[in-house]
Amino acid sequence: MWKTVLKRVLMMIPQMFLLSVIVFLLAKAMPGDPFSGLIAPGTDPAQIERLRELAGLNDPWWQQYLRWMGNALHGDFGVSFVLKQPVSRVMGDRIGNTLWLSLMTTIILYIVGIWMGMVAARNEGKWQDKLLLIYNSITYGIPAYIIYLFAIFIFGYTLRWFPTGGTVDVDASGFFGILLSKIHHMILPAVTMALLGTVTIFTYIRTGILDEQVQDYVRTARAKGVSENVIFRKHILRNALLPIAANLGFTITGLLSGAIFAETIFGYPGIGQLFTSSIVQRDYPMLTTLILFSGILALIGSLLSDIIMAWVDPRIRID
Amino acid sequence: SSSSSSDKGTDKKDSKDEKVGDFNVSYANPDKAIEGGDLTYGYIAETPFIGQWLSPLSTDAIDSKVQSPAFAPVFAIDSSFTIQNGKDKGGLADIEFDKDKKTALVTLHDGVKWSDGQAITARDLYYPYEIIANDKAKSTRWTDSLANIEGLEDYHNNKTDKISGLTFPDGEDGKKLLIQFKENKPGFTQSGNGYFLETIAPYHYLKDVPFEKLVSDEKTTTKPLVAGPFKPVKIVPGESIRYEVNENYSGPKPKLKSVTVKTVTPAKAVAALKAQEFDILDGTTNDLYPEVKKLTSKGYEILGQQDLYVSLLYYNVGHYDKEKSVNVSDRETPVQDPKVRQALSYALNTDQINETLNNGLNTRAIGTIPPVFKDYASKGDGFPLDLDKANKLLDEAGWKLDKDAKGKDGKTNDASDKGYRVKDGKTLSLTFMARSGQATSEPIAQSYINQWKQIGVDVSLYNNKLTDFNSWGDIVQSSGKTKENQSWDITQGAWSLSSEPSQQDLFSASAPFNFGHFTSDELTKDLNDIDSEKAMDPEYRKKAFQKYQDYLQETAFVTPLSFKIVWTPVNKRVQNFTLDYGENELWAKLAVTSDKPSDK
Amino acid sequence: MNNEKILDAKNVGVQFLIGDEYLTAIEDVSLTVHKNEVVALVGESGSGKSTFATALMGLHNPHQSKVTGSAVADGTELIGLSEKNYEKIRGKKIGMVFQDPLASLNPLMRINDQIKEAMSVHDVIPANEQDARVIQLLTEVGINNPERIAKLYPHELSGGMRQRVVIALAIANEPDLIIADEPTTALDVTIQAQILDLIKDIQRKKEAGVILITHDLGVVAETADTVAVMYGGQIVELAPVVELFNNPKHPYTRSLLRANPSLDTDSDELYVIKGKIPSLKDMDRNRDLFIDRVDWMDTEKYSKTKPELHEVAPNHFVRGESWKDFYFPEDQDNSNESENV
Amino acid sequence: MSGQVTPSFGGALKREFSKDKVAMISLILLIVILLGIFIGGTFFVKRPDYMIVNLLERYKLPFTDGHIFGTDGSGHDVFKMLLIGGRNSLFIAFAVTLITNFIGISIGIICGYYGGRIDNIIMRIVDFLTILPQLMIIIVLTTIVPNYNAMTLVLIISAFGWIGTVRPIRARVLTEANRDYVKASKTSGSSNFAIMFREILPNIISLIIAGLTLDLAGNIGLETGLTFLGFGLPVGTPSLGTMLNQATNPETMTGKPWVWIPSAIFILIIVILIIFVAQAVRRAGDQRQSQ
Amino acid sequence: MSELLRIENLKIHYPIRSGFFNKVTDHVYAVDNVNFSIEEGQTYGLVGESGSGKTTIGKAIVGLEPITDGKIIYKGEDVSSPATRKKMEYNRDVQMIFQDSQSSLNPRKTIYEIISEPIRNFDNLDEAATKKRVAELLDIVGLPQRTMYQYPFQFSGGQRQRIGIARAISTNPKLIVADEPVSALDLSVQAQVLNFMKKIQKELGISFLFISHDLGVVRHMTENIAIMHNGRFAEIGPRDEIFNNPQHIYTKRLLAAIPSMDVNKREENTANRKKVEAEFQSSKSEWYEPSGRLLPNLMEVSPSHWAALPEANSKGEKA
Ligand SMILES: Nc1ncnc2c1ncn2[C@@H]1O[C@H](COP(=O)(O)OP(=O)(O)OP(=O)(O)O)[C@@H](O)[C@H]1O
Ligand SMILES: Nc1ncnc2c1ncn2[C@@H]1O[C@H](COP(=O)(O)OP(=O)(O)OP(=O)(O)O)[C@@H](O)[C@H]1O
Ligand SMILES: [Mg+2]
Ligand SMILES: [Mg+2]
Repeated sequence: MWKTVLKRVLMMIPQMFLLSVIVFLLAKAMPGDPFSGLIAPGTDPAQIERLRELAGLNDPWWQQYLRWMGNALHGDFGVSFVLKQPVSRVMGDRIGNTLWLSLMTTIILYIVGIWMGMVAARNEGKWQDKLLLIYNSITYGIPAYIIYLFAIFIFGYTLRWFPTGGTVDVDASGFFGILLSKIHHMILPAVTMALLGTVTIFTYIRTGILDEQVQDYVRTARAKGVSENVIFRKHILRNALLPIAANLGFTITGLLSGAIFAETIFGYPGIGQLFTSSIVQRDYPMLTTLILFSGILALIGSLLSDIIMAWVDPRIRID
Repeated sequence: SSSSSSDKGTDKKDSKDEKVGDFNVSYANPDKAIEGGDLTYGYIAETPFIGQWLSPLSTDAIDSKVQSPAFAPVFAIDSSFTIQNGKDKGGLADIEFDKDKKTALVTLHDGVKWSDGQAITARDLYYPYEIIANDKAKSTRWTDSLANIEGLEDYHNNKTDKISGLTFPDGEDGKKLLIQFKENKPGFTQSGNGYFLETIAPYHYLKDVPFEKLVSDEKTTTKPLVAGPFKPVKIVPGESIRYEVNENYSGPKPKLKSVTVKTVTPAKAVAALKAQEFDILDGTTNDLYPEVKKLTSKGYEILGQQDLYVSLLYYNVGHYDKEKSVNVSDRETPVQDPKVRQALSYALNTDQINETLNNGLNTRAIGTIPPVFKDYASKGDGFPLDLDKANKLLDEAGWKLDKDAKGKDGKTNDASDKGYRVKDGKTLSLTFMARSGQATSEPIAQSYINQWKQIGVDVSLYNNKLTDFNSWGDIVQSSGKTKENQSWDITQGAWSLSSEPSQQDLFSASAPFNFGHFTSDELTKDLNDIDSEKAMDPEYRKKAFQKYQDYLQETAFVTPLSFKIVWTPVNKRVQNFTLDYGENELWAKLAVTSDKPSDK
Repeated sequence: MNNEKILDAKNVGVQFLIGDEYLTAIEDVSLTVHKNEVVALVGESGSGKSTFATALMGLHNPHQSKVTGSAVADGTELIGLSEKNYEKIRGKKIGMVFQDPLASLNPLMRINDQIKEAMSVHDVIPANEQDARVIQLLTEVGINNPERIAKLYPHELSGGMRQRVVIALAIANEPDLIIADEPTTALDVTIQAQILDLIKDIQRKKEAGVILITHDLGVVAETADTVAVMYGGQIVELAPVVELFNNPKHPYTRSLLRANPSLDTDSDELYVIKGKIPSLKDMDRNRDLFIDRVDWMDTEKYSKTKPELHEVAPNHFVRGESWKDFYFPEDQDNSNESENV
Repeated sequence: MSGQVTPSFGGALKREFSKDKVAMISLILLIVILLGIFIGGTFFVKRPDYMIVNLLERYKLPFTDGHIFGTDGSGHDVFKMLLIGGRNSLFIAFAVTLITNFIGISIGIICGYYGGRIDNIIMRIVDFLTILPQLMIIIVLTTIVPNYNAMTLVLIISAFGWIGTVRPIRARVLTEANRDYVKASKTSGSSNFAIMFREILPNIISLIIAGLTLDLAGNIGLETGLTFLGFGLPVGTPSLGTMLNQATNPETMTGKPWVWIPSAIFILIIVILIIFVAQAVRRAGDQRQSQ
Repeated sequence: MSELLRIENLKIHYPIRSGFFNKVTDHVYAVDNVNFSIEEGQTYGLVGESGSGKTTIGKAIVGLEPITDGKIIYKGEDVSSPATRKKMEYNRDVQMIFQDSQSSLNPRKTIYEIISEPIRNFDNLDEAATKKRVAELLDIVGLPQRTMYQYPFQFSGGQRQRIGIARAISTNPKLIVADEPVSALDLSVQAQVLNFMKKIQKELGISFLFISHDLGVVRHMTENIAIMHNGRFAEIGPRDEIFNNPQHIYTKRLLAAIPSMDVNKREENTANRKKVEAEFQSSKSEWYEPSGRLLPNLMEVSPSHWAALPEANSKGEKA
């Protein structure tokens, strides 16, 4: 098992390499560079040109790439052109936020999605089922950010249940104070994101349950005298959960891209928001690292999916 | 002979009652201030703040706003940005110029200290020059203006490691820094002139940090030393800062106990204000105004002030030659003709746009110098909407209306049944590189195109779309005759101006930011005159500005579009708040008159 | 054979809700199973064998079916028993073995957990003895190395082993009655033989009653004590095994025996039963259902009265009267017409 | 259950729709709306209607001066904008859905049918493409494409959109390809192409329909996200995204809801209608199979 | 009678892949070194337990399975390459009937489309002629012509199997491989289909390779029988020889396992079966290689009767 994981990790290296080249070239293909936004009478284009030269932006792309890659291999992802901070530090600040938010969203998403799928499957064809199907299709069809805005207005400002931006209150103190404040800040974006993202899990669970409950082993369990509730929990649900378990890795990486919108609107400084601003400001070091990072996350996500799958489904054992 | 900075600064009494447009500049709160109190200051921003506290390295406008409670100006200024000497004025130092020796002597006031209790020294005045000029620190703030200080350019080019023009008359730990200039400049007495720096940096605290690490060191990012009335006690990166009183501040004792500064995105700003989340909300945009105005009965007062801002239309008449660092007006284009440019200018409905899209917060610019510079500001009427005049100008220029003329899109004029204008068989077709970025960007661009069509000019958008800021920056700044920079005829620009009104940086023959590349001997002469030694006489300078202004009106080498009013909602419990540029000790003076924000 | 009745089913009927009407799937099925007796239920697909078994297990969805009649096991009336009480019967009093051993096992649970689950729901075997009991059971069903096998997952076992596990599940609580619904159809002949031997062994050892559902006449001939032949949701013939094979009465039974390409007969052409069982909707049980498929005989004759089971010889029951007149035309006139639909 | 009904897809469809009144009404409404949008958008909205800014007409309330839905911040009639924007967005949604599904289904079928090495290679490529930062690539492409319009947007988005379709199709085809009718076709001398697209394709139609409808529903709001990030359609192409995006301005969201609510409701209605119709279509598709 | 098809040293090995790199770690020897030939107009039975490689041989003969090694010679040409088969229009002559009638008929196609598929591909008939031919074929298999435009699900299992037969005989093939054509059918229907196949085989002079694990059926249908186990032949010979004079222990075991219809001798049968089983277990090592596969060489018992006897293999080793 561990050997396989290691092998998979090794396999990731060429992929990451290819990804990094693509990402780098893309960043270069975008019009302008981080310095072209510095247009103010107080700045001197000659000085900007000088800095551009110093930053090596006038070198051929592959030289820039090799330099960047070489540094990256040493854990040095460069300094953000815009934020003037080492990329690794900015990421360090932001990743934590995003990961916590994603984690919370995932948990809520799974609870709600599974619950919806169960309700729909148990009431197949009835109004509950139809309603949930419509709900899930609509949340899939309607751009989420409009709803995010509404959520902020209603729960943030009108009802004032939740803070409307940031990750933590400046006044929060003490371990629990800060923790509570962080959670308080996360609830609104997490719940909204989760409620709008249930469609995949809902569909998996619903069809999963419908498929599993007619399986022969369920009949066997009944014949053993196992009660319906136990059958549902221990047999049907567990088996119906398999595909979602396999999907967990992807869900997390999917959330990261969803975070681009949510974080921007909720004013939650995570890497999603960083991504948007880095694009707008052509902050290459930031952007390339971010994308590389999300690429790695995606790869880890798929590896994780496989491991989870192998772990929960004895029929698939990676070895 | 030495002359101290002008003392004629505007009277405080006057500025208190001053009005800009319909707004008061200051808010007079008649109630009695309470002891201490917490104040929340919001700043509207799309992005989190960066958090660079070392001002030679900081370029972020958000940073300077969210750090303002911890900031004390090196030199006090009056409402017209003229430097004011005297400890009572609120600065950390005085500056004396010696015209004959071409020097300036900066003298720190007694007892000025960093927030760690260490005295601010001459070395701390010198240190920012090193940082800005040293390549390793990668500051973007180096400009040619600084080369006017003896030896600084050599230092910048790594020829020396001492700046010969900066000396310490009473030693590094003393209070004085002597600056040796190559030339005297009329702008010396204006703050923001760029010929010398107006910042300090805590050398004793940072001396062990190498230049290349300065930008990212925690001593400049999360654990800074400050000299202002408040010091940061807790920083949530990018989001908020909590300030408490800086006991080592040398000015008047701050009235508030603490200040919290937070950023808020534009989409949420109004709602936050409705929820009384902020006492002061800065960084407002015009589109928020109608909603915020409704809050004047819900606890807020809106103050306003002229902004250091002007927006323009550029006409592309040439290119920038990078080798020679000079603009060349050599492009073959209808907009070479001043009549065409004037006609295009008179066709604009700027007043209407400002009234509607900008909610009356922008005013049509009658020149390029905004009204804050009371003495130098443009006079006259600029280019008000006058379609008849525009049509006449085009007729004179030889462009005749033709009903059947086809535009670039192969279609006839759908906005005016008179058709497009034609000369020598060619339609007057122009490309407009309009910038994206604001909610109003698109209607404004379309509105302009619409107006131009009314006078028979076929204008289409560059690449059929609005151009984002970075792409725009790339195109307008490219030098030489590249295909890209030759493919547009008209573009928009907007400047946040320095508090020194010189126009050299914007329009001189050598200015890289002269995006239209318009040059003429007359313009060069006018611009030089404004910054000549003679112009150290304010009266002379006033006339020089007027002459430049007349030339602009005649040639329309650019079309001034708008000036702007900055407006700030302030909760009615706040005392002593003002937008007066001459207030140097705002944060120390701020107080509140109740525990909770008012909602009436 | 012992005469103690383990199951006494009388007039069991099942109706399914199809569309918006209830259609009768089985009707008037009466069957007695004694201790130590193997009763085989044969008949072609759709004749209602599984429906009957499922009815005994109370596994029909109450919202979509109606079960009538009476079935008494161990003094308890099964029909109409509440779900709660049924849970105490299933797996404890009656064990069931299904056809497809892979599908019958939960793919995500280890063998021992699945067997233990069967024990835990009824507290017959104390928790601390269950592990030992699992090993004992696996040994009983002839699995070598039970300690290892117990820790495996179903997909890691061969078909024969899986079927043994399923049997182990069914007998975990030593039920009085074992219902095996086509337990060997998915298996090879060699393994089939082993499994059948196993079922017989266990049945003998535990003195349980067995209902063996199959459509393989060979299996019946080798295993059963009593045979019930089902057709169209009814038992058409019921007799001790020797009697049935040596002296079949009902036309369907006789046709079936003839259609079998057995090793012993050497005819070139097999006997063909024309047509197929009518769909539930078209089934008219007031007439002889099978005789419609015998076109050389006058069907109207047997449609007048509802066919009932008659005892034609001791313990030999046959439904209706048509058997009395039934003959195979080949035997009569040796005509060799091939039969098509 | 076998019946006497004709099993043609058309017949099954008819039956499903006549049985399911909601689906029937949805279908009629959908057709009416689509026709209305396409005819209205093409013939009744002229270029000046959405190109020319009329500042005096800004933010007119609904039902004033002949604007039933009022006007927006540029003085455009919201109803006309809805017609033309709806047409453009629906065009984009349909085009993207068709292109991505065409590519995705083709590749999915090829992978699932051939299996083995071909499958392995293509799937590794697909794996890699899934980790590519699609949003960024789309954004980069929209900034560097010289003539950016609805068609280029469709192509750019389609360039990646197909990836998600491949997997489910492939999985189904893998099982389908193992069924004996495929072997029978092979021994009947049919070419691989014929087997893939004439034999297997009709058998995965319900899966395809399910995917198509979900995609269509998702793609209607597709360009809104890009608009939000500032990379939406160019000026000359009004869309539901640009209309909806006005809601990001708090003043408009709360103070001038008529500007954006019609587009939001429009999307909502279309999505719901598509779902109701799709369910019936899918049932019809499923019905022809088996038993 | 002349030889129609000959199989020489046929080997079909499936790689077992494992690990992430899908490396081939082992092989399934599905068919291992099998020789036999099929004569014109004769029927052959292939019997063996599940997984013994019967289907694999069948599929290899019709060209559905690429072969690992060996030759399949038809009309003097090795038809193991798809190109040769295509050139010869091999499948016009060699057809297959599948076990699962449900899955072998495309549920989305009409009977006409299904039966006409080989005709369209091999015979250049126009629409009308094709229709005529399909009608003829339906007639042959005893289905009314009106069924032409119906779909597979509207038929019973037996009828469906006959449709499959109609398709297989549509191009007048010389050889039909029938892979367990009746094992999914009820006894009553099975008789129908078997009779029918026999009739066609006689009338059209087609050779049959009849694959089944039901010895009763095989005995009824075929003249020659091959007994297979784990990819190799245990015994091959005329039907009566195999049944009356089995040589191989595995054949004996198989025969003993068949439940007898003779109720009067059931104790006897069971005893016999247990005896054979015990004998099999005890002498297994003589008859099988240590790997569990049969001994590779067949020994001539009579000119048409061969069996993998231990003596043959000990001799073989010496030779
Ligand atoms: N849950 C159900 N709903 C509706 N009809 C059913 C249901 N279960 C069985 N039937 C019908 O009842 C009849 C008897 O079916 P049953 O499964 O008992 O037959 P069987 O003898 O077990 O057949 P097989 O040999 O195929 O298993 C059939 O016509 C079948 O279609
Ligand atoms: N595509 C394949 N890949 C790997 N192994 C295979 C494949 N197809 C068949 N096998 C293996 O080859 C062996 C022979 O299979 P085959 O299907 O020929 O057996 P069979 O005798 O037809 O069995 P059955 O009676 O179950 O149909 C089996 O062990 C099977 O698992
Ligand atoms: Mg059954
Ligand atoms: Mg097989």
